[in-house]
Amino acid sequence: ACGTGGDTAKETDEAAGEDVKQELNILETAEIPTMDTVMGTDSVAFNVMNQVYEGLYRLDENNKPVEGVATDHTVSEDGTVYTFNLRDDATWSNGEKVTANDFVFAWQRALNPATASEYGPYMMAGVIKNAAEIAEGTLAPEELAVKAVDDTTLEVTLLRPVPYFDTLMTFPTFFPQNEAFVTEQGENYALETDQMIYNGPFVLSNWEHEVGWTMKKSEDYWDADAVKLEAINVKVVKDPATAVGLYDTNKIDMSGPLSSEFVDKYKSHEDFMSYGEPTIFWFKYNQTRNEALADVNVRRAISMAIDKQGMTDVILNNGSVPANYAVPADFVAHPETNEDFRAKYGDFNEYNVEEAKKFWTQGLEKLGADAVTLEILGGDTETAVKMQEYIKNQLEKNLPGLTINLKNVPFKQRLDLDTNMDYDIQLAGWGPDYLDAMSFADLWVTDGGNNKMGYSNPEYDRLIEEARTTLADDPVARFEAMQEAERILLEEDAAIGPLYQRGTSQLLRPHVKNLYIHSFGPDYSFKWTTIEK
Amino acid sequence: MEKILEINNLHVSFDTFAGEVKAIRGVSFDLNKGETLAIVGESGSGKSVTTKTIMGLLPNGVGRVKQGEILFNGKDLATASEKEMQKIRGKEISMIFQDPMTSLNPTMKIGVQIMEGLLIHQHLSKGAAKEKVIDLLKLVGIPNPEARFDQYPHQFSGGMRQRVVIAIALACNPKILIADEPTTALDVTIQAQILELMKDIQKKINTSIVFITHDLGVVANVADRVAVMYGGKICEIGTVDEVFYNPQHPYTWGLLSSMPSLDSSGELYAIPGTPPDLLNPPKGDAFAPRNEFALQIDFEMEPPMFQVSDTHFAATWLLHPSAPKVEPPVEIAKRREKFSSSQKS
Amino acid sequence: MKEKQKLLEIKDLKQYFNIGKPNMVKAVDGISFDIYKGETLGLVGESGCGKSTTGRSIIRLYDATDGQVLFEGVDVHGKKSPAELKQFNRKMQMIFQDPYASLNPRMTVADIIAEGIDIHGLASSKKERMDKVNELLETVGLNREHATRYPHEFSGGQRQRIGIARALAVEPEFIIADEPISALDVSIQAQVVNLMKKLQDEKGLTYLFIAHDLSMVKYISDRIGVMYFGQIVELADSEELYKNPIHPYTKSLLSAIPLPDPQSERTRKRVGYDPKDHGYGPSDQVQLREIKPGHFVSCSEEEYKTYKQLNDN
Amino acid sequence: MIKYLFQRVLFMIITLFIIASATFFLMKLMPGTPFTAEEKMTEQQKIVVQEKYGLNDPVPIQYAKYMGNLVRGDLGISFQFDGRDVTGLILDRIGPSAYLGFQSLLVGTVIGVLLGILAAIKQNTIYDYGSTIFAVSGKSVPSFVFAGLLQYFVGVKLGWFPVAFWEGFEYTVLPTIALAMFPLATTARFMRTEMIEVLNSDYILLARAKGVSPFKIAFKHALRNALIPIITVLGPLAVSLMTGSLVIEKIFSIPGLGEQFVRSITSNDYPVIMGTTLFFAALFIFIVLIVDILYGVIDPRIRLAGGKK
Amino acid sequence: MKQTIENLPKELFEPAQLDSTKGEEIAKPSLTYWQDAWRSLRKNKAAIFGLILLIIVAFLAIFGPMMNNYGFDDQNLSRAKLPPKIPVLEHIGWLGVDGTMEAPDGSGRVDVYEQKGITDYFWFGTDGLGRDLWTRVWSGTRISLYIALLAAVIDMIIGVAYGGISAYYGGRIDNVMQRVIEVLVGIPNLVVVILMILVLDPGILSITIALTITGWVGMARIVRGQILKLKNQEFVLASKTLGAKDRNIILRHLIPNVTGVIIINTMFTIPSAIFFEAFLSFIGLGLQPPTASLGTLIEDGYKSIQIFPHIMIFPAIVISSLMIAFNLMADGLRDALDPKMRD
Ligand SMILES: Nc1ncnc2c1ncn2[C@@H]1O[C@H](COP(=O)(O)OP(=O)(O)OP(=O)(O)O)[C@@H](O)[C@H]1O
Ligand SMILES: Nc1ncnc2c1ncn2[C@@H]1O[C@H](COP(=O)(O)OP(=O)(O)OP(=O)(O)O)[C@@H](O)[C@H]1O
Ligand SMILES: [Mg+2]
Ligand SMILES: [Mg+2]
Repeated sequence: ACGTGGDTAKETDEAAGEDVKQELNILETAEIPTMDTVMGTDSVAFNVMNQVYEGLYRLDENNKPVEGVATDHTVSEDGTVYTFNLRDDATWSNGEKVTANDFVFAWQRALNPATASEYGPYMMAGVIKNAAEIAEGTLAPEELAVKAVDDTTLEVTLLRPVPYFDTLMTFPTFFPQNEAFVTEQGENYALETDQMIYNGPFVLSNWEHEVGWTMKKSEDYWDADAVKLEAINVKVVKDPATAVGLYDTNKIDMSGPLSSEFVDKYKSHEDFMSYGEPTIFWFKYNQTRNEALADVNVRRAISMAIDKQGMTDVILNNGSVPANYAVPADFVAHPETNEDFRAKYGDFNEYNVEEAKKFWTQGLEKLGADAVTLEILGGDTETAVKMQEYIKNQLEKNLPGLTINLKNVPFKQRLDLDTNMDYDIQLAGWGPDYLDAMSFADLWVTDGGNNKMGYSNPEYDRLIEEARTTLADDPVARFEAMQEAERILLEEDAAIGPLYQRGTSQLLRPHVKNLYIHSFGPDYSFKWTTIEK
Repeated sequence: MEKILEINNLHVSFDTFAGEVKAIRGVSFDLNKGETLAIVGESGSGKSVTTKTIMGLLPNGVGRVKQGEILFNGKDLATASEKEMQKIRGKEISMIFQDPMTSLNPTMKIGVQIMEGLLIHQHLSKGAAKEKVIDLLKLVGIPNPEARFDQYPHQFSGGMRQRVVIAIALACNPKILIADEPTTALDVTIQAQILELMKDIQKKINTSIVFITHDLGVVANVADRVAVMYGGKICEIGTVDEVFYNPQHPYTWGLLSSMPSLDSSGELYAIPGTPPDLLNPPKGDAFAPRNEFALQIDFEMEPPMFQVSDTHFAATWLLHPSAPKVEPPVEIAKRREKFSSSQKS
Repeated sequence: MKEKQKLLEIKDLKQYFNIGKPNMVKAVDGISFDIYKGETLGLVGESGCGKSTTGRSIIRLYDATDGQVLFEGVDVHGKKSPAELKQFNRKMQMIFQDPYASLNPRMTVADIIAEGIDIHGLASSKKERMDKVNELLETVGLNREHATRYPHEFSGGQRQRIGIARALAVEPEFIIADEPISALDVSIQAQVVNLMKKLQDEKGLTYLFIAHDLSMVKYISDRIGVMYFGQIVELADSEELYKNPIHPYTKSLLSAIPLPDPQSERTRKRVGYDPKDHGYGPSDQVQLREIKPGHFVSCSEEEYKTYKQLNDN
Repeated sequence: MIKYLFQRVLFMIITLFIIASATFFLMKLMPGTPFTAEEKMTEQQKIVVQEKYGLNDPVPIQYAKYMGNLVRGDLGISFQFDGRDVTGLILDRIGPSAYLGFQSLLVGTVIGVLLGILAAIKQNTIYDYGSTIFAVSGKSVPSFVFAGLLQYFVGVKLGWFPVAFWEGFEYTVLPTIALAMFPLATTARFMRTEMIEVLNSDYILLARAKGVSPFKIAFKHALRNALIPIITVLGPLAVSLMTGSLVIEKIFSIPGLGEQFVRSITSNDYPVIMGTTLFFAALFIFIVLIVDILYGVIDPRIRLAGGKK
Repeated sequence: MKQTIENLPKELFEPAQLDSTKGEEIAKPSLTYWQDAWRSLRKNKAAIFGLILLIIVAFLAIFGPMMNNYGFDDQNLSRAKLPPKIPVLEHIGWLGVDGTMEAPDGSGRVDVYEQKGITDYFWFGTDGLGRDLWTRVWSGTRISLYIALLAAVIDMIIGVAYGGISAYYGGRIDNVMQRVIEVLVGIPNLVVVILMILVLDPGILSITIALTITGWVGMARIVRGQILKLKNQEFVLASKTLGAKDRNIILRHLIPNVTGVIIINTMFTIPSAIFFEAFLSFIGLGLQPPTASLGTLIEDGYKSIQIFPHIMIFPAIVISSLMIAFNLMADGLRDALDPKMRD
């Protein structure tokens, strides 16, 4: 598997010049949970799906949709009917054509309650007509407003205009599935490499569960000429130190995210790279369990009492930056001015111990208490635990009378507690599923699926509802409505306490070119990647 | 008579946490060809240590020969190397231990255990060795030896195991057989069988036997000569008749009179007190504190070996010309009487 | 002969182990005998013939499989209230074989001896308890300084005497001595035997003395029972048994004992014993029969006649 | 023998049954179900899934069903890996764990036994102290630290052995060393004590009296007897090694059972937890049986028909 | 020689007066079992070394955190990850406690204290949150010792009682009790512990309980084995013939005679308890931060061993010292408590 390493490159000049092996060696932190696109929920699955399957569009270097199975599309006047034109040279790896019907089948399947897809309803309900009803079981899947006009024409009717609908098409949940093949495989579909077919730039081979897999260049791919990599070898490595060790011994070309200790070690390494992501971590303040948190002053005090800079620089130390906002920076821009979403309001509830103390005293007065004990629910990973330790220390130091109990639990358990709203403060994070501020903005509507903290502000709800519906074809007003909603959320209500926007640091060999890293959906695209020496 | 083993002024000590245990403090004796020398004495008097020293089997790093020599065929075993001893053990001198229950390896077949010595010392082929083993088993009176060859020790009774141990000791026709309490763990009836067996074999192969026991009855049965040990020393040595019928040392007296004979009645003679502490051996005669015939000098000086006859020696000041005549216990007087009367007749 | 009072009657006592399993052992298989007040009954036999088991069944360490043990006419194995049991425990005591295993190494001599006193509440104060302990120590020839010591500091003979003191503490009438001297050095054996004799004279104790060494048994016992494979094969006065052994096993046993007398040893002939020699048929009733007054031998009807005849001549 | 084995197997089944029941009910005590946590799932879907996995039935019925399937050898289907059956998951993962466990057990015991013998023969010498210190430090360094150090220094810095993965013999070296430390230390310590005891026994003295060389004494006479008590320790040790070490597997990226098991626990994957537990328990009981049989092989005094002891 | 023997003064040949009580005297001073054990333990250099080591560690665990002014949770990110610096010793270069460390880019050693303008001394350095490691290590030692001792005590009580009862009564009771153990052992430790911790709240109490639930089995087995051997010993029979009650026999005769084994086994239990806790931390089921044990400290430091080795080395040294101390003491005690091995 080695051969792309620095040592071998020096062997002879000739060899280095011409015959560079187009093979990429990388790591994943877990086994692929599923290769069934409608069942995928996590980055490992999405990453592989993005290389071996293809949707109507795929993301390019700048996270913009470029042609995939579809060459282009038209949108109706009212913005609710999308008609996609599919290329006719797109084929499945078993030789069959990728047709419009494959999309219809896959999407219906994703919504069929019997499939129990998580992301199907989540991504489609409220977007495509009838999707929500199908997911609830009140309508048959066939009622989905998606139509294969002919083999190469797909017509989608939306519930209301969705400005970012084309970027959604890059998301694996919307990928096509070959009906005949899926039906034939039944329960076994996509469990092993011989139980699936591909339509992407690569095909999956040698899938050894829990060990790794290889993605080989697909000769059947319509754009095979653009694909330079012959193979991508992926190994499952769970320990970050092991990953770095493998990088150091030239076994891999990309280290994967570095933990803070290794950033210290490799900061000055020439292969070191660091980039920001549109993922934000914040405190969710549950307003229903502890009366203290129902008070905005208390929430604001807590939001302002943590030195986030120290946290990102010393503890995270991976390119993360302090966040004083609910919609990430460098994510979406104003449709007209092209200014970043953050430009208008900037930061809310910045770190300020004096102010925090003031709000805290007010809060306590109102409560009529001089001491409050709160529980912070958080993850049990090394970094999470350390961060929570830091936060506890900061809060207890800066807000006299506050006692913090930490509860570090595994991810699943945290979600469980979240669902039951069984926490006071929760350290949670959110990454976008599509390229639109709405991916963040609609989280906090009353009784929203992710709210789960008893937050309710009619004004906020109204703004979001408008942005979703009436303002759908007015991008500017819609954008500004969401900005306003964020202001209400943070400035007026301090409903959540943003902590930081995540960054990633890793080691990547300089000879690996055109490896695209995406800010949402799948993490990487290898379609255009080349090895150059 | 031909001497086969000669021990001169042997001193053996053990280094323990508590200090130096002087287990053997100057032991000298000879062993003649074809004879049986019995060593008797109280528990802890140094009988086993003496024989282990002869075999070079003192525990490593703990026990050591401080002084003295053990001459076997002109060679000093006390200074012989482990390699040299390996050649002598089992071939020239072999040994039988007290407890047949523990002296056989429980996880090895009987046949293999007997054969081992043969393979080491006589370089026989496996087949020849096996035949020899079967002969040996027959010799020690184990019925059906072919079947027994492949059995394990737990399938044997105590008496049979002791026979196996004897077979092991006899495998290479040793010149000296040391038997350390070979029958103490056995029943009287089985003991009698084993004793007879040993005597028979001795007649056949003419080995010399050192027989350790504290049972005077057994001594009377097997021994030609007897050495009595007390506190790491030999206090009396002589032919069996001399020691049994004309004992000189008060410890021997005590020993003989504490055994009830079939017609004794009244109180038995009991040696009072406890054995000496070999960590701090007493000054003078080690037996003195328990000796009702002790003289002042017993607490001052160790008695030398006084010669009683050509073959009879005893280490007691009572034999010194200046010593007062003492009246031995009744039991001893009876013995002397019985002996002299039988001598006369 | 003066009138003797029965202290203990053992009637057809049976003690089996591992009943119902393939490795069942009939350790004691139907034995009957009486023990008279003030006497010493010796019990001899080869290793494993059931001597200890007999003793332990009598004192109720095992629940007898069958049979009766009557102590002063009361069945020891019958149902008893705790109080009765306690009473019984006081009257009957035991001395054990192994002087090393029979004393709890973690207890002081005083506590070991006083255990019975404590259990039966025989002392009303600490001082009285200590006095009793000291008295007992002196009785067995030890001194009061020994009270605070631990067993491992004593020699075998001394330990055995501590064991005797422990048994004496509850003032028993009957003591079972299970090979009390077998593990001791010859020169120490006499100490213990003398002590036991002395105590018997002073306190009128009754002993069941178990051993496999006939010469010592003969010395201490008034009567001797010879056991073989869970059964008594001969029972007689000790003099009588020695002079006139009848059962072939007894003869064999007697002939096997080496005596500390080289002259007699040179002439001694050992007699073997093979139970098959009896040639018992299935119809033969083998049981203890009185050949002479007080001399019982286990034999068949036929043998009985021959024995009797031989004896009368 | 046959009867004895039959009896043992019967007992094994009863024990397994109890363990299965105990784990089943313990599992029911665990908070949450695997699906309440799927944040994006609709209520409707949750019901469907719960129905599919039979989680909506009353507990006694679930129990009966589970036991029924168990008897048929069906351990159910994993929740976290859609559609994979538990038996398959375990079988997939047991290979490396068992291989690694066996290899390290072998290496550990062989070296441990040798060290123990050396220490016993050369009692209270520099060899003895050296082996004691080695054994104690082997137990004192947590295995993850030891594995990490090995990986960094021997794997990365020296480059002698691969840093991670499971692709051939050379890949097994570092994890084996890391894992072997514990059995090594344990056997070395036990061996020393046992060996000293055995070497002081009469039959060893008799063997020496036969003129057997010290080497033969140690290996032919003493070893087998000293092994008997060690076997008892080795049994459970073997199970814990063969069932996989989470730590070692994680560090060396070995697809073993230990890691999968812990993950199944943190993700409430009941069928996998249950299946693996039962598998471990069965393995444990089986190895105990093997150990008992081994006793008989090593020590002729112990006959199986005699039952315990 | 002969000459002198013959010329010995006559008065020496007077019969000596024997003191009949003298024969029964015991020369050795009266020592209790424990005094005697202590005496032989004292002669075992390794065990004494272990004991001293343990005392030092325990002393530092108690007083260490008080020896400077930092609290165990005093965070200060501006002084995070400082290497150790000890006054006086800082001048001995090779000790590496001079506040310098290897620069990550390999450009040689840099004085981090100088770089960050810190004038304080951190004897063991600081961790990723700028907490003083000296204080944390010794506070962690307290927790580890606490966990170990508490677990061992409960383990000892349950294990001893269980094993004792099972062995003494034997028969069916023993059979049932042994089956229970088999089931307990059959369920993997990890499952039990994780379930425990899920049912209870994570933290020191549940760790202790978890340890207790599974840890005593070994002890019970060992005690059972010993008591099976002991219960037919003659001193127990003697007590029975005296009419002692079962409870008294177990408490007064049997248990005291297995104390040696119990103590030794406990000595071995303690290191495993410490490790068990460390293992729980490793899989994320351990203590609640900022409370730290040696295990969690090592686990924390292990991550950065390549760049900041001091974070792991100090707790590792302490934990190894503890292990070595307990093991050496266990060995020494085994020899000391075994009457066979005594003088
Ligand atoms: N390995 C040893 N370490 C220390 N002392 C020892 C050792 N072996 C023997 N001794 C001491 O040497 C002395 C003599 O012991 P030995 O075994 O020779 O006695 P013995 O006469 O054979 O007694 P017994 O009749 O009980 O076998 C005793 O005091 C004993 O304590
Ligand atoms: N608890 C027991 N369980 C099973 N068998 C036993 C038990 N106790 C004794 N036996 C067996 O009963 C038989 C008689 O044993 P017992 O101890 O009474 O013999 P003994 O005559 O006292 O022998 P020794 O002279 O060796 O003391 C022996 O075969 C023995 O193995
Ligand atoms: Mg001896
Ligand atoms: Mg007996």
